[in-house]
Amino acid sequence: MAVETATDKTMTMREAVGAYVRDGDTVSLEGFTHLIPTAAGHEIIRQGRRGLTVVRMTADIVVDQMLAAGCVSRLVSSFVGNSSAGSLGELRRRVERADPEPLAFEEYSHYGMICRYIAGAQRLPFYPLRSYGGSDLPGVNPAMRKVTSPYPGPDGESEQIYVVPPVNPDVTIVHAQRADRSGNTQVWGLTGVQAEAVYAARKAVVVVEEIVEDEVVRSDPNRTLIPAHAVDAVVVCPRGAHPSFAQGYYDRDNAFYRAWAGISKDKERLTAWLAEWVHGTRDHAEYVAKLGEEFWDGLAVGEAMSLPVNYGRRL
Amino acid sequence: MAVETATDKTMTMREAVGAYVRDGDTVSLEGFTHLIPTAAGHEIIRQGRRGLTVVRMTADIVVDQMLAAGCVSRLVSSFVGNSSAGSLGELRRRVERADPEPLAFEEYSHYGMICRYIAGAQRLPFYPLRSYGGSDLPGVNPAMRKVTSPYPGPDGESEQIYVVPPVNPDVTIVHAQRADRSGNTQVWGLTGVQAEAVYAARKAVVVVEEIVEDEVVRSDPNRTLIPAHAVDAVVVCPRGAHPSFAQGYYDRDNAFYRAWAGISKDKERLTAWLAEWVHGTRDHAEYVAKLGEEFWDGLAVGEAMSLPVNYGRRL
Amino acid sequence: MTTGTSENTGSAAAVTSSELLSVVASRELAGRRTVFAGIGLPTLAASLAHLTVAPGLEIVYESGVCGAHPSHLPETIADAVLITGAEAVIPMPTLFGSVLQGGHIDVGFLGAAQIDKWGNLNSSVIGDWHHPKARLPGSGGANEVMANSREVFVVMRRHDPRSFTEELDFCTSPGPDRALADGIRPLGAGVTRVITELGILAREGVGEELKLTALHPGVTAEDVKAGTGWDLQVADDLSVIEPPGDAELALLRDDVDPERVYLR
Amino acid sequence: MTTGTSENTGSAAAVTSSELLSVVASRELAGRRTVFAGIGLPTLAASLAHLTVAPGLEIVYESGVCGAHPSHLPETIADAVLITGAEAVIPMPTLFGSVLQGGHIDVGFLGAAQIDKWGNLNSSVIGDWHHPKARLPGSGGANEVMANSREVFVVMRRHDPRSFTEELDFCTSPGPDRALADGIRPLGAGVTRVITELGILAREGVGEELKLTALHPGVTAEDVKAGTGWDLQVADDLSVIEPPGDAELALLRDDVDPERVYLR
Repeated sequence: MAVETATDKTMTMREAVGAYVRDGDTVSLEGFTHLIPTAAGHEIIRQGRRGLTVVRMTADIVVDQMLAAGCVSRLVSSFVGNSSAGSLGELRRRVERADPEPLAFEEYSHYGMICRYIAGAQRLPFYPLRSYGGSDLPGVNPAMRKVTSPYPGPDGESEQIYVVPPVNPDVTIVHAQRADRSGNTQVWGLTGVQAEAVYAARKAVVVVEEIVEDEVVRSDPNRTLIPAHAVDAVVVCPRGAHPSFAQGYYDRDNAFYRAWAGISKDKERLTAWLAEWVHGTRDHAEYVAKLGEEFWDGLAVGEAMSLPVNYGRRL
Repeated sequence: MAVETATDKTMTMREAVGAYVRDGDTVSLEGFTHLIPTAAGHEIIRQGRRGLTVVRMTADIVVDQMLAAGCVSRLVSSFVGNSSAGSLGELRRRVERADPEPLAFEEYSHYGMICRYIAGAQRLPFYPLRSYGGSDLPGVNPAMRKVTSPYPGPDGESEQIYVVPPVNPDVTIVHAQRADRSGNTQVWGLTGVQAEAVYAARKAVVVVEEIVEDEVVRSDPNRTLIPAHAVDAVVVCPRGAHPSFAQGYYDRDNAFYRAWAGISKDKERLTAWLAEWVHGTRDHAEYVAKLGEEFWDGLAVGEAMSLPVNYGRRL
Repeated sequence: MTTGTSENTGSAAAVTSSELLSVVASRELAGRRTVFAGIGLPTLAASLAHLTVAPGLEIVYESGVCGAHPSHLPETIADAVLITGAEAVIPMPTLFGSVLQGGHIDVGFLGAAQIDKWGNLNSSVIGDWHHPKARLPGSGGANEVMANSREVFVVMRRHDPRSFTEELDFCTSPGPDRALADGIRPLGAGVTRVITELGILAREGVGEELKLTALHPGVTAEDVKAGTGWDLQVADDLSVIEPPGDAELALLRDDVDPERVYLR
Repeated sequence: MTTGTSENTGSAAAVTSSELLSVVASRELAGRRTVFAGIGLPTLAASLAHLTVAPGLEIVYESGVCGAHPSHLPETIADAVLITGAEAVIPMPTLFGSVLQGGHIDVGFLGAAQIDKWGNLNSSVIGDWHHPKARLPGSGGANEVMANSREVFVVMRRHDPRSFTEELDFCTSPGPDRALADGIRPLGAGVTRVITELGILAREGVGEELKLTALHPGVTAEDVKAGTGWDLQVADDLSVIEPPGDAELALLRDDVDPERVYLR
């Protein structure tokens, strides 16, 4: 019936960051431990963006790198640590000593961040959640407010609940395993809050391990976490989530996570690292090549294929 | 590492309805056009439950049948029609003429119902939605109320929004393609609001086309829409969604939808239909057998298999 | 395209009501990107627009299907053929929350039992809600489609004063004027086009009544006013609707609905 | 099980702090069905409990993994080995909204930099939030785990007055007493067990302070009071904790963490 007229939204990372990330923008980078859009963060550093507000649940290595490169003036996050592998050196210098400059920090909890994305995606003025009662967080984050329920609580009395406001990033960037050229994006393994972060954004860039033919995506439409209508650009960038992982593609580089505590603690080492690995590479392909095939062999994963399901065909 | 100690929650439909549906209960039956738990509705009729509050977005044939059988005193719904194939005769008699008895009806919209399930699942006192402004629905449904946002709107003024209250059914019954014995339930094709309806409920019964081995479910954990911890009973009931369909298993019986307008319009025909097809069959297996193999051949579907994805294996 | 009317042109001689409404509705979708459509005329109109005036058009179905590529014409919004081969099938909370309420729908298609001059719709009851003469299906997703689409097209098979009424028996899906009066800020314009066998009524947004803007050949403004239960405004630049052309009809009949599931 | 202490029994001679804490925590999970646990000691404790006192126990991970069957001991809550072969991997909104806030978690495990007598926790800052001496990672999901689990277990590696403090520098994750004072109705009991190398502090719910209820062999109540920054209440029926037994240690060392990823 319908003729194929899908729009090709593929572009290079340089083009995507050039087109969709501007100085002063609010930029969401999502991916909960899995599929962290590191390569996109590196390209933002290469292009020298300034004054960004970064929104990210787990502000980890890529955020520390963007902070060190001077891209970020405000951070909205619920966890500012290097996973369980130590501290983020630059972040701590910025927050504890305003060194080399202050960092505005809006602190949330994980679910608070999730609810902000949901509210943003669903165009809601606020989202209620059963967190924060008695916490000191609302005292340092005036965006956490209370609403009285119009229904009586279990005890018949009126009931209060905290709410958080929507977040609507200028652009959300996520990493995924695969997409078609028009942006139908398939993710498996941990899916985090990526779909909500994309729907909340004015523009969305999806970075993928690979572009696949339409038939691959359409063989399993339930696997499409982000439909094409929510996507503005598709960037092919294999291994773009390193040092995090891409389920079924490559494993997590735990050694790098552990190393980051030391690198980031020493500003000179950190600066040298950025010079060598980010400014010193033209793009992520060079970064990948510089790490070398032997390195990547160490993160290779074997096969554990899903069993197919039948979507059925009218006879 | 962990030893296998999964609980076997399988039981017959008779046992499940006997154990989890009591007179006067609030029962949610979900499945949006796809995977409608018809066989469960029929067993509720067979067991002669009375005074139920039925919660279902699209109150369609199975609800009309339960109404006609005298099981239901209150209906909470957002669409009371026989798909696009005509009217629900019994429902209209109950609502328009209190014949043979009145039916309490709480009218919502689809998203209002969805939000009630979400609020119920998430233990929220209310859920906000951008519906109902200026509608006559709040005038006949006092559960639709307004809340003032604690944040200024786009124009700087305070902003109001409608909210709906949570629904927490005593039991939710859904139909699905497959589950393991402990209740990890996999659904593909239209997934509707089933997961939220299950999480909102005090007890949950999952009816499936087939029980599969643990390895099948675990080969694709993202396909598990409802985890075992939310499920109390698993009932194997092939073709239990007829006349609706199960993607990849059998097609929709459109002829029966069209026939229902005529059957239900005539109370005698309707009573005869129930006597023959529900009271006259011991269980759904008999109903299926009575329809006959030739009939089922007409609803058979061909193969359209999903392409597998790699979840990866540590080398 | 032909220039004749549906009454007197060769290939168009057999133009059915469904074909006429589908073709006219399809033209109104020019340049739109996303349409939220039910099965039947809206699907026909959107599919035809996809082949003609809106090649990038995506139909989003209330069931959660995006980018369907059905092997057969679907009989319901949840037809299995819509799912197999689709680009995405999303859960209903995402569909209604993020896609529709999130503001991703350009045009929503709705039907109704009654419409008033502000484009408010009734699909709940005829008569009093508490003791209805006729209980209709109700909102379904109509209330949300109205509240959250940029604009709404209504296709009405009947154009008579009972359907086009001064006062709705019940307002299921209010346009933005009623929403504002209730203190709720609407997203979109509400109903902007009403397409019937007599012509097209249109309005652009808040504060505007539906106005007769176009007539099918052979229909007069007086005919439409007689079929409308309120004192209908008529546009100064009232135009005549081009009848369905050969190319449009060929696509509709041969490509969109060859089995004539809806083109009865 | 042995009856000796960790100091003087053969197999237990080499009992490490991690082993001690894991074994003691595992016993407290008897009869629980669902535990929300991070990687490290909580995973060890839950995995051991699964093999001993709580055979039906399910570990739910903050990353969205339910019913994991990992081929190797996971190094993070999002380790790829947790996903492959799991029973379910659910989106974070479902995990936090429906599973955790929905009330499906019996026991949440939390760590913290500081804890006070009511079981309120600080994981945000040492010093003033606006000018912190040390910026810590923050809540992550801790605030939600505290607010929504039926009860919370805390494993603290250090038992000293800086960590067990009269007054938190900042309250990231408040127990139900603070929630109630803020007008918010809590779901669960808050912290009910604090497990350290000195012993176990316990409270049952609202209005109760943490009280010393059990000691490791060789530790006195005075030792614990000296390590606690508030005037610690001591239970009348203070008991002595059974040291890790041979069976427990064997399971922990051979089955749960044979590669000694966490049993350093």
